[in-house]
Amino acid sequence: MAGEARGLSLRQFKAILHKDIVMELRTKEMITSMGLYALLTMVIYQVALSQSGTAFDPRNIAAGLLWLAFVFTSMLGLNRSLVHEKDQGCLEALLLSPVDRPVIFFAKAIGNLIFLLIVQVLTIPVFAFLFLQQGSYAGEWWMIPLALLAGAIGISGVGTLLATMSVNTKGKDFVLTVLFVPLMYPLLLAAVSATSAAVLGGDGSVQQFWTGMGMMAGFDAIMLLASFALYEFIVGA
Amino acid sequence: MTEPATIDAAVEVRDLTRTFGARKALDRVTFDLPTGAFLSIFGPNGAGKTTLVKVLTTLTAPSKGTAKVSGFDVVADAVELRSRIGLISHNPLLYPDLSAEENLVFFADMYGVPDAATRVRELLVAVELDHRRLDLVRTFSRGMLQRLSIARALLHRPKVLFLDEPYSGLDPHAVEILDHLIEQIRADHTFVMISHDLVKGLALCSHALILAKGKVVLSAPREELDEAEFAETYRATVGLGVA
Amino acid sequence: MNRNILVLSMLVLGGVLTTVGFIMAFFFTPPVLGPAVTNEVGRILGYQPLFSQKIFYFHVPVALSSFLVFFFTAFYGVRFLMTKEKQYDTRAKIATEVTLMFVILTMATGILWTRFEWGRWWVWEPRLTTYFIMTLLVIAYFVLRNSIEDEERRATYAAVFGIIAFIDAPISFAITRIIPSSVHPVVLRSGGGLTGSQLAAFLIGLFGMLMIAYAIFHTRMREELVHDRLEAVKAALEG
Amino acid sequence: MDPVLEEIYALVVPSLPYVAGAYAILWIALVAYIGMAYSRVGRLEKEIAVLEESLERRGISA
Repeated sequence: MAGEARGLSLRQFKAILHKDIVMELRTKEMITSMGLYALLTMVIYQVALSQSGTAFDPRNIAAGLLWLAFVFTSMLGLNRSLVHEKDQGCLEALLLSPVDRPVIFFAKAIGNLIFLLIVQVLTIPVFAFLFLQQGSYAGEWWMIPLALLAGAIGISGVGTLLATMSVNTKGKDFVLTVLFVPLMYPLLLAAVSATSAAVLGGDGSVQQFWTGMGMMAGFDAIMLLASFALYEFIVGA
Repeated sequence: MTEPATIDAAVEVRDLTRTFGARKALDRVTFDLPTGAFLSIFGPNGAGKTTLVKVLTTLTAPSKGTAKVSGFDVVADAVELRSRIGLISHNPLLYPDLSAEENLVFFADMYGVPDAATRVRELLVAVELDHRRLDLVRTFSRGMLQRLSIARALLHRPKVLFLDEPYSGLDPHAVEILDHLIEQIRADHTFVMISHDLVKGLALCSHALILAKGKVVLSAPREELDEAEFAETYRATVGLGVA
Repeated sequence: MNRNILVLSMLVLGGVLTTVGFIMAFFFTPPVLGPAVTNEVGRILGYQPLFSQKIFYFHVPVALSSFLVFFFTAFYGVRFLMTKEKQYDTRAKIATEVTLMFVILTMATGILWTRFEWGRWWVWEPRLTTYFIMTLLVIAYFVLRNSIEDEERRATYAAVFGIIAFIDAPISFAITRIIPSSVHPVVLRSGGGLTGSQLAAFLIGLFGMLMIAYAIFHTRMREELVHDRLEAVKAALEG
Repeated sequence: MDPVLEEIYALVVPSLPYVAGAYAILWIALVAYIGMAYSRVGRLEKEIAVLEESLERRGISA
């Protein structure tokens, strides 16, 4: 009985994830909008840094700029991923099926994580190409993907919960931004610190990196647990 | 998964109350519906029709009282209950960017339907959409959507079907198709329908229920109803307005 | 009626205690010595009493009270999710409202102190940053409430967000201290705990502030209850 | 001026506006908030009394 239920949960989890990926591959809505948004952010950065002078080394703020781009693109994507479910009342159809609510949460969160990682992978080379050419990359290369992954996990986990709330409100994307940014503040601070250590290298950078990673891991663990526990209430309301 | 010993009533509602603060969406609603019956629920906007169906489909928990569908309690046996009911709404509840077949396969997975591919094909043939199974749902007409959404609701062979104003926004042709499909599956299912349309709702039903301000104003089998009197009661409740 | 008298006496007592704490702070507690005179290299040459430190005696009680009241937002949020009773939503809402009030006051007093001590209106110092984030979280709570029509959904979402925000606040408190940041100035403070009379003044102020918080909470609660009664009477009149 | 006094004033006076300002903001805000809440309660109760009266006149009990 328990095994049977677990088998069904796994089948449902795969079905939701598969459906999201198929729909995305077909419409390419999220990837193109998020990717374009990231590119446009680069243009804004160019404008912002245009008066900073030749002595200014963009590497010093590279980590911050990268995470800024990720935060805004991810909010765009999160909003999209839940609007799909809401549009034709499909979320209701999901809730009517014999599915455990956490299965929906994990499937949606993993889907969002995948899309966010894809956008990160696409954005980083472009960012490096546009802004980081004059200085050589000083840190350890494996640090970057680790920091990006830890940050993306937190964003997609809590973000899925918040986006499920915000699609049911009057000012969808605005409400998501207002809820998302302050809640994510600790994660972003740690993510920027770790990524910065990876980009800049130097004395103590390894320690700074692991401190940031530890903080992110802690945030991810606590917040994912809370989101997981509270999702049932949100989705049922 | 064992069936309960006795299934006399498909739907069994006792003193069902749903409150939030001072507002009462449902107020001691009590009624029974025998297996195989067709219940039409009438009532003005805000009378509690939608809340009643939400409670019966386990989407909302009751504040007080009990409700059983197909012998399963809406709170204690929610998961078992869900696999025995289907919903046809005025919303198609389908993903526009998936094909007809992908939609059905997806929901078959959600319900854990065994041998999903065969079942999906069988239903597509039954609703005469087999030739369009690879087309995106986005390209479908209202009538086709309605047919597909009936196929979706029937995937897991539910015992009780809930209809949430399925006729709203349909053109006459689509209404005909829907009538025909309901006629076809009428024999093996119990129906609970929310209706705004007095004539249509009364024509289809075997039992009628009028809700107003969350209370049952009238609940009776079709044959015991005097049509003129019924229409009068209905009109009077509409005058009561929103609860 | 009893409750009203209790609330009123708490309010009066809170007012008296905070005033006593205030008077003690200014007239009886010894001043805190801070590094004052520095030479060009930044070495401290002498210490002088810091009058500005007196802000501490009402800044910290308000800050601590705000966090305690915020706890009740989460607490009543949990209660609401368990029971689905509207009264807990109302309580959570009022607790958050009082939190907003106290957090803003904490920020305001903090900013004035920063302005005098460091000569700047705003410094991204961990304590201020945390409170800034907390203010945003509390504002977000009300933005969320205002953007939902359905009463029950509003209550559920607000409860969930209140709980998450309450979990988030200590995390940002910890992270701003642990993550090395190049922005905020290194602050030299003469460490050590509070002396006896300093502690007494501080504690009296703190208890007074908590009583005021209690009184505000219940006054607002009473307002909500009267409001609900009013709606009920109106509904009855309209039949 | 007395040099001792001068030293004392030099300590107190520059920070006085900030300390006084902080304290004033705190108290004005709290008193205003409480006062507003109380006055709203009073107004609501008056409104209720009016309504309850008219209920009685109509012979319905709330």
